[in-house]
This record gives sequence, structure tokens and C-alpha cells, in this order.
Amino acid sequence: MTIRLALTALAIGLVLGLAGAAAMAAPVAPLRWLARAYTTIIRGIPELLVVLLIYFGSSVLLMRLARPLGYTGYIELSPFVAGAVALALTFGGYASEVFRGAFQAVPVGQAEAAQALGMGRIAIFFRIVLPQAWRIALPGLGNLFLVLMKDTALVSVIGLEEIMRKAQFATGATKEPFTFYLAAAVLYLGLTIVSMSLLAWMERRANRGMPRARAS
Amino acid sequence: MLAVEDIHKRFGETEVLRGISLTAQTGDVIAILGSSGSGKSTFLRCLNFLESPSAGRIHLHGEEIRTRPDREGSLRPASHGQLTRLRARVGMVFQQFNLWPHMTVLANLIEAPRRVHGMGKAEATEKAEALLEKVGLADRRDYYPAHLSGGQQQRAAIARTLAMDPEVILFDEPTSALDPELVGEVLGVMASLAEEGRTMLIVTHEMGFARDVSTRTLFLHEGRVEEEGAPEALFSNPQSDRLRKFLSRHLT
Amino acid sequence: MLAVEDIHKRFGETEVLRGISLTAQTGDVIAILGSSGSGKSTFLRCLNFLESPSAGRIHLHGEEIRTRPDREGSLRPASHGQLTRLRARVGMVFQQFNLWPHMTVLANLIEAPRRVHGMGKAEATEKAEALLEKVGLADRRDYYPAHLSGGQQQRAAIARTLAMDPEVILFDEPTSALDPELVGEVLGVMASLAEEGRTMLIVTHEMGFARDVSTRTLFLHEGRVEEEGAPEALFSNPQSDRLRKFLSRHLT
Amino acid sequence: MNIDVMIAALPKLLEGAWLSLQLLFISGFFGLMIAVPLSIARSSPRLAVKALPYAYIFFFRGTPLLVQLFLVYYGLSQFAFVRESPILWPVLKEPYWCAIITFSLHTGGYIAEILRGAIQAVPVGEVEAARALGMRRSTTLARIVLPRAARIALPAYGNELILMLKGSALASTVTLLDLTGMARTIIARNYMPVETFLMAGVIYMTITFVLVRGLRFIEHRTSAHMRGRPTGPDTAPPESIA
Amino acid sequence: QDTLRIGTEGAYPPFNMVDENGNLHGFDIDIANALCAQMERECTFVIQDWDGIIPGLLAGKYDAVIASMSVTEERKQAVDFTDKYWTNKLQFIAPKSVDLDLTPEGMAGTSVGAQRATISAQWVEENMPDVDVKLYDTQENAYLDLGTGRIDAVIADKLVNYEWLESDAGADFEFKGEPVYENDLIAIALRKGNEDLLADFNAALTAIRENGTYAEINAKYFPFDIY
Ligand SMILES: Nc1ncnc2c1ncn2[C@@H]1O[C@H](COP(=O)(O)OP(=O)(O)OP(=O)(O)O)[C@@H](O)[C@H]1O
Ligand SMILES: Nc1ncnc2c1ncn2[C@@H]1O[C@H](COP(=O)(O)OP(=O)(O)OP(=O)(O)O)[C@@H](O)[C@H]1O
Ligand SMILES: [Mg+2]
Ligand SMILES: [Mg+2]
Repeated sequence: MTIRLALTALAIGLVLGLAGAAAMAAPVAPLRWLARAYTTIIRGIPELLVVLLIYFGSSVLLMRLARPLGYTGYIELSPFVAGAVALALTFGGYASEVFRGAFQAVPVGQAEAAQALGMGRIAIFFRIVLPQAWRIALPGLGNLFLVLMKDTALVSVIGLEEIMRKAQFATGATKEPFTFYLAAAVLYLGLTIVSMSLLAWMERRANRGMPRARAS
Repeated sequence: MLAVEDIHKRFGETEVLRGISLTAQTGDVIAILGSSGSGKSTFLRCLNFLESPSAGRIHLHGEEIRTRPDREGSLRPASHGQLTRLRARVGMVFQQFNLWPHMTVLANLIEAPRRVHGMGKAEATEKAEALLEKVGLADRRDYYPAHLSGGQQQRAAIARTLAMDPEVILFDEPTSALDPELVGEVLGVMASLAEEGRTMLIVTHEMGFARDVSTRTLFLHEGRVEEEGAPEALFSNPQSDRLRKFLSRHLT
Repeated sequence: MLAVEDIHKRFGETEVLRGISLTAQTGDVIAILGSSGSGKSTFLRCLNFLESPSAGRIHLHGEEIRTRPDREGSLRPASHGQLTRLRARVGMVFQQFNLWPHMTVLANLIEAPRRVHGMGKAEATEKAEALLEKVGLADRRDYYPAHLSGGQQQRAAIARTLAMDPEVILFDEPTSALDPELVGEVLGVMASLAEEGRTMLIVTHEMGFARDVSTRTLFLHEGRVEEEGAPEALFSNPQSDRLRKFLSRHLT
Repeated sequence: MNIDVMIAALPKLLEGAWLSLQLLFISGFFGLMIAVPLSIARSSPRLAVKALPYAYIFFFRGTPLLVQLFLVYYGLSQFAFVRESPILWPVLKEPYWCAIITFSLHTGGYIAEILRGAIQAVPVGEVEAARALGMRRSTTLARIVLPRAARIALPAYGNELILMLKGSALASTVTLLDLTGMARTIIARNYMPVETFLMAGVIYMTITFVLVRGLRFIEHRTSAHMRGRPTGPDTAPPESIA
Repeated sequence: QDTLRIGTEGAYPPFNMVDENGNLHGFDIDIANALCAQMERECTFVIQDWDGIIPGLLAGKYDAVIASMSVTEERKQAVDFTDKYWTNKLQFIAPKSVDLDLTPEGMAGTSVGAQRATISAQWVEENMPDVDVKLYDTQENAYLDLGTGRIDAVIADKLVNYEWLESDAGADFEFKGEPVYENDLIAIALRKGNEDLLADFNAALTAIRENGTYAEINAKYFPFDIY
């Protein structure tokens, strides 16, 4: 559950993050403002609130919309969808900043060379700038992914069971909080091992051709 | 082919280009000389709008590049579609090479032909290999740029530009990192491009090449064309003091 | 001053340096020629252990740089303290300049004297300004490297190295981005350094300079010293075919 | 929506916000102090040097902050020797210090990872130039590598600060009345979660907004060397995919 | 008729809790099941954190809250309550080794733990203004801190305290004084305006009181009557 939710939110969030970073560097001022407003606001409100807003807000909204159609029952977004949307929005806001920093660290000459060859903006973005920025962004994105994985705990508030929630039940049942929080920690660590190995592998791939400074 | 009218460029307070005009016909090889900081690179970069000129007009292939002024008073291209289209027909070799470090030499060469001309991978590779052969880099095709020597990087950058088959080519000191032997070879490649009828603008410190291959030579000084003419005339009989001084070191 | 014994360097499979030896006394100016990719930059970089040689010994100022082999078979410096101390007395001008982009030209120049020699800010600045004057960059002291032309960057890099007052200087194509006029000036500066009794190793494509200023000339080919000797002898009477071919372009 | 409720809650909430800010800045400071040496060791090519920081970063990124906080606050106090120690207990008895210690250790791990990425993104040539001039490792780090890395890491660091601000809400679980804790206490009495949380949200937003502006300002101040050059009209990534 | 959805917390033993297998059980759950059986309705349970339990009811996530919720004036503004189904008393516990003077003056300066958003918390804050009240998210955490000596006493529902005192962890602790509050009625919360459902619940409550089902459930958990 944790993993499926995290991965779904990650996929959407990455796209949002890229779009946000791209918009922040766009030559069109309204786009920049929009992107800045997005990252500032989404980072400004607590994740829990985003989750609740999307979950309860969406059902209020959906019910409002449904009422004129003659439907008076209770409608809600499935907790999974609501959770994924909320977490993706959040991840996207933070990822925009990470990408923005990374784009700035790619030497301008790189994009210029592509421009001079007549490559279109999209090709430049995806073929030249992104692969180089990706390498710089990965550690920051890794951080965010790990935060995201833990944020899935927030979704418990809207009824999705997952690791932390289960630990709390177990605590309630046995009165040994320490053991169970430790167990939860170990579980998360397991997930982290997997994520971090994956990230390390991606970094190695992204670093092909990039020399690193020796200690000497 | 290429017509430039009264290009100005300022960086903040300092005016780096103070009105440069130039026309080049198909097959023209124009050598641009000038001392360090005289604005040669900036001029080339303005031609394909990597740098936004402060004033002036540029015609490429008979089309004027449409511009609109921005708040800071630079001219921005009005239509990116037009600019991208025209850029695909104008090649540029950068003074700093600007190879893409995350791609091998071969990948650097086939990238633009594939993305811009939509060329197939096999065809692009074949063409790239022929070019690498020409600049003597065939055995380095699978190296990353960081693992190449300075001269090898420069040759890769030249090959990358030629892979696009541009009609107009802007060279910014294309032989600076090369030894005399290779300078000879690369200049040979350029001479053959000239014979094919391509238009070339070459910023160079190689007086010999300017004299032998160029159809016209320009001498930039402090952002202005100080002197311009047929190379023989310019070299044998420089009019201005600046040019005379500039050439003196070479002539002795 | 500087003694190098049988330096080898391999990158993975390919052996780039195949045993180079060299001794330089105080006041020696050694020009290193060689075609692109022959290992000139790698050789200079090995001298101050920016690249770890695979085998060989290096003596600097009468001290042998202590090394220990690492797992991949490269020689790592055994004592960083020793290496840092020696490096402070050996300057290097990089082929790619490697200026620090977050500092102005002046800050680039005074950084090392202040941090390494503990020089006061005022003194370092005064000295840096004199050097900038010498290379013709006085008016660019507060520019960031990204705002400089290629030639200006190269001169700033030279000045940065000279600001440390090194006894041995390694130049990697120090005039590649300069116009003939400036080449003359910079070579003049270097000639005066030679007169002051500094030891210099200069990788260069300027045959004229090699012939006129160097006390000895080396010709590298495929990682070996193909020919070595007094410049007059070497230029007027090259022994090997390779060198003859290499020089032919220049001599015509 | 009841405006009176919101206004009535404001003084208490501001009191909570002040505690949140203390937690943020004190642990932000110590976190940075932890992160710098950690990231340097972590980017070393030598296994012996990077193993320990790796484990540290791994643990603190890998487990939820809540778990870490509980381990420090409830966990450590389970050991009799901690409770009997005259040095440890006066500190660890206080939820305030438990929170500061946990948050510092936690954010330290995250910042270290960001810095590590940035350190490795500094072009080698610039480091080599410093080494070739005879600069010691520490000097090279302090003068060349870290300033360059700091500039690259700044946006991601901003993220971390904001995440920490919100992470500090967990302080309410160890009885501290930070902004969130205060809001929850108020809600327990007025049953107006929407109004109260909205008000707290507004305060969080304000703090974030000030943080973001502050960071942008620092970014602007430290990027003089990058301005001016990218005058090319389309060095920016395409907005068309946005 | 639709199934009736009942919200509960699942973290308030012995009233509502989740076992190792994730199954809900406890006094509240048994009562709820008995009521549903009495009303002949299908019931499902929805687990919800305490903080969100009233908002969840209002948003329509479930139709009734059976989570040992006290009837208070503030809550009455938001929801309707059925008749009580048990009565809660608040009582202090503290280490056996200390004497507590349970007057407001006597308690001044001590620190007392209570669960956030409960009557207990409200009661100390109102009646003992000079006490340093520490608010916990869960009752367990308050007991943990009582165990380590971070706080001097805990005030909580008598039954909850009783449960803890019976456990190993509570061995060194005891009730102090008499219950300080006995007027805490525990009832089922419903959305306002659900008159039919309210009436059904009340009728069912009376029924199980009378037919002995209630007494049976009571005996299963406590050796004394808690109604
Ligand atoms: N990191 C590396 N990995 C693999 N091969 C390398 C690496 N660095 C350099 N080489 C190879 O070593 C050879 C020598 O490089 P070097 O930079 O020393 O040449 P050079 O003599 O300085 O040439 P130039 O005049 O073009 O600068 C080149 O063929 C290059 O491809
Ligand atoms: N972004 C910038 N901001 C301010 N000044 C700049 C900027 N870019 C270039 N300049 C200045 O403009 C002048 C011209 O630079 P340009 O690169 O065109 O010179 P160049 O003729 O190519 O010289 P070189 O032969 O040394 O490469 C230089 O004096 C340089 O300092
Ligand atoms: Mg230039
Ligand atoms: Mg080289």
C-alpha cells in the first residue's frame, strides 16, 4: 500500500515538478508567477491539510455538483485517489524547487550549443538540459521521495491503512510502544534500502561521462 | 544568404558592438580578425540570437528574423518557430566547444541530425563516422568528452556542427587547440567546404588561413569594423594603424 | 629543480604515457610539442599529481614525492602535506583555464596567495593589480569569468598562476585563445620570467616561441619522447619522420 | 466560517508559532553544523571515510521523524541509566530539548545528502585549479567547493527548511505547544477545526512565504556571476510542456 | 435499508481497540453490535483518528460515532447525542510512593498528563489553573511519561486508569482520592437532524438494558457496573 501510493504520487509529482521548474524559468511572466505561487502555496500549507482538503474538499465539491442532478447520497473520492493526488501535488511543489536549482547548475553553453544546431525547445529540454540536471537533482529528489514515503502515513487520517497506522494499532493492543515503533522504523528502513539502492544506481547511470574530483 | 545591418550590443553600461554590418553571399568565406575582447564572439553569437542584440537587423536565407524589443531594450526573437528553423541551417562552432558531457562523441554528432532533420539512426551514424574519420577521431567515437584531449574536443565540436550540413557556418576560433599539423588538416576541410559553396564566417587568429582561404577579411576593433576588404589588400597594405600594429607581430 | 623518471600513465586499457623522463634545472624553459592526443596535458597533470601516474618517480625541488600504489595500480601521493607544500611552489595554467566562476577576476587572483602564503589582502591586491596590468586586464578586474571573452579568461588564468610566484610553472597551451598581438605580449612576459630564473614547462603550438625562447624542446609522440634537444637543432634538423611531418606544415 | 473564533484563537496561535520558529531555527542551525562535515565525508571516494556518514544519512532519511522523536523522547527514557544520569536526564526530561535534538539530527541527514549532491556537481577543473595552486584540502573546501555547492544546493535547502517547519508540528506529540499543538488544543475546546486550522495554516503560510522570499534574496545575492550571461532568449526550458 | 456505518477510534482500550490481526473489538464494539442486532440493521465500522472523528461524522463518512464520546455542550452544538450508554468518572493516578493533595492549591506547580481533546484535559485546565497540564495524543503516551517520572500524575477516565493499573506497567501506581468528576455521560453521536436514527438507537439502548445483554457485556470487561 505504502509503496503503491508512493510510486503513483511520485510519477505524477515528478511531472508536476518538471512542469513547475520549467514554468519558473519560462520567458512568459504569468507562467512564472503561476509556478511560484504553486510552489509557495503548496509548500506553505501542511501536507496533512492538503490531504484533508483534497479528501473532504473533493467530496463536498462532488456532492455539491451532484445535488442538482438529483443525487443526495454520500460521494467521495476513493482514499487512494485522494491520497495520491494530494501527495503528488505536494511532491510536485517541492520537486519544482529541486529541479530549478539543478537547471541553473547546467552550464548555459550546453543549451546554447543545441540552440545553435536548431534543436527545438522541447528537444533541448529533454535531450540536453534534463539529463544533466537530473544528475544534480537526484539527491534532492531522493530526499523528497523518502519524505513522500513517510507522508503516506498522513493518508491514514483519511482511512487508508498503512505502516504507521498499523503500528499504532499494535501499540494499542500490546502496550509496548517502543517495540512497535521500532518495528515500524525497521520496515521503513527496509523500504529505504530499496529506494536508496535504486537511487544510487540511477546516480551512477546519470554520472556517466562526468568526471569527479579526486581527493588528492 | 546572410545580411547583417548595423548590429549593436551592450552589456549593461558597456557597448561591445557598435554597429556592425555585413553581407555574405553563397560561397563567401569571411575571416574575422580582431584583438581579444574586440567583440568577435559576441558578434557571431548575435547572428543566431544566442545573444540578443540591442539594435540591428539580421536577414538569413532571405528572411528577416523578426524581433521585438524587451524591457531592457534588447531585441528578442518574435517567433521561435522561425528562429529554430533558421538556426537549423546555420551551424556554429563555439570557442568553448560546449560538447554535451553526458553523451559520447558519436551521440553528440548524431543528436541534432536525428532530432532536427528526423534522420534515421543508421544514416546519422554512418554520416557521423565519415565526419569523425575526416577530423581524425574515428577511434574516439565512444569516448565521453571529458576523456578527450583539448584538440580532440575541438575536432569533435567541429564535426558535430558539420553533421547538420549547415549552409552557413560560424566558426569561433576553430583551430585554437590544434597543433600545426591538425590546423592544416582542419583548414583543408574548411577550404573544401568553401568549394562546395557554403558560406562561412570564421573568427581566427590564423593569419595564414585568413589570407589564403578567405574571400573577404574583416578587422574588428572595439566593436566596430575597423577595416574590411580582400585579404591580399588587407594584409599587404593595411590602412589603419590598429591593423598595422595587429599584423606586425605576425609579419615579422 | 624538477626530475621526472620514467612516468607511465594508463587510462583503463590504453597507455597514454609510456615512459617519459625529464630533468629541468633552474631557469630552464622546456617547450613540449606534440600532436593532439599525444599526452602533453596528461604529462603536465601527472607532474603535480592531478592525475595519478601508473608508474614513475617525480622529484621536485630536490624532494621525491612519496607515493603508494592504490588498488587500481595508480600511484597515489603518500603524504598530502608534502604534496600541498610542493604544489604551492609549482604553478599550472590549464588548457581549460578553470577559473573559479563565483569569484571576480581580482578575487581569483588574490585567493591562493592569501590562503596559501597567508598574504595580507592589501598586498595581494596590489600584486594582483600589477599582474592584471601586465596581461592587459586591468579594466576587467571586477568582472566574473563568465563575462569575459575567451582570450581574457586565458590571460586571467595566467595571471592567477603567476600571482603565486611559483618557482616552476607548467603552461598548457597558454596562448591558444589569444590573437597574434597578445601572443606576442604573453610570450614576452614568459620570456622575462625565464630571465628571472624560473623553470618552465610549456606545452605549445607556437613553434616560433618554442624556437626562440625555450632552452630545450621535447617532441612527444604517442606517449613517448620522440625527439629532444636544443631548439635550433630540433627545428633545423629534425631526426624522426614524425617530427619532420609535424613541422612541415609550419615550415612551409 | 466564524471570524470571531479565528480572531480569538490568534494570540494563542502566535504563541505557538513562536515556539515553532525556535524549533525551526535552532534545529536548522545545528542540522547544518552536522550536515557540512557529514556531506564532506560522504563524498569521499574512500569507503572507510564515507561508511559512517552513509549509515547516519541512511538511518535518518530512512525512518519517519515521528519514530525518531518517539525513540528519543519515550525510548531513551525507558533506560534507567538515562533517568539516573545527572547530565542526560535534565536535558532529556524536557520535551523541548528532545525535540531540538531529534530535529537537528534528522534535518542534518537530509541536508547532508543535498550538500553531497551539490559538492559532486562542482566541476572538477575548479577543484584541480585550487589544488594545483597549493591550497590545502580544507582551504579548497572552504573557499571553492562549499561556496559553489552552497549555491547549487540552495533551492533544495529551502525545501528542507520548509519541510522542517512542518515537521516541527510533530513536537505537539511530545506535549509541546507549538503552532500545531496549540491549534489542536484550541480545537479540543472550540470544536472549530476548520476555522482554527485555517488560521494556523495562514500563519504557517506566512512563515513559509517569508522563508521563501528570504531564500530568493540570498539566491539573488549569490548569483551575480551567473547573471548577464544567459541573455539568450531561450536558454530557459520550454514552457510549452508546463 | 442501507448498512449503518459506525465511526470509532480503535485506540481506546478496553472500549475500542484493534488486535494484532487488525480486528476491532472492545466494549464499544460489543455494544454497537448488540444495538445493531436489536435494530436489525447491518453495520460496518470505520476507523478514524480521534481528532477527525467529529469532522468525519459531519462530512458523512459514517452515520454514528460509537467511540466512548462524552456529551459536552460544545459537542452538542455540532452533533446530536443519544441517551448515555455508560458513565465516565475522572480520577487521578500517581505513584504509590507520593501523597497528592488533590485541592487546586495542593496541586499547584505539579505537572499532570491528560489526553488531548478529552474531558479530563478540560477538567484540569478549568479546575486547577496552576497545574502544568501536558497534553498527549494517546493515553499510552501519558502513562509512559508517568512511568519515567516526567509528570507527577495522570488524570483520565477511571476505567481506563483501572485497566492500566492492572497491567504490569501500572504496578507501582494507584488511584488517588475519590473520582473528581462523575457527570461525564458517554453517548452515541449522530449528525444533527437524524431524528429517526436517534429514536432507533435510544429504543435499542433501552431494550438491551432491559433484556440483560448490556449486563453481560459489562461483566465481560469490568467487575462493577459502569452504566
Ligand atoms: N580520463 C581519460 N580516460 C580515457 N582516456 C583519456 C582520459 N584523459 C585523456 N585520455 C586520452 O589520453 C590521450 C592524451 O590526452 P592529452 O589530453 O594528454 O592530450 P594532449 O597531448 O594534451 O592533446 P591536445 O593537444 O589535443 O590537448 C588522448 O587520446 C585522450 O583521449
Ligand atoms: N555577459 C557579459 N557581460 C559583460 N561584459 C561581457 C559579457 N560578455 C562579454 N563581455 C565583454 O564583451 C567584450 C567582447 O567579448 P567577446 O567574447 O565578443 O570578445 P572576443 O572578440 O571574442 O575576444 P577573444 O578573442 O578573447 O575571444 C569583452 O570585453 C567582454 O569582457
Ligand atoms: Mg571570443
Ligand atoms: Mg592538452
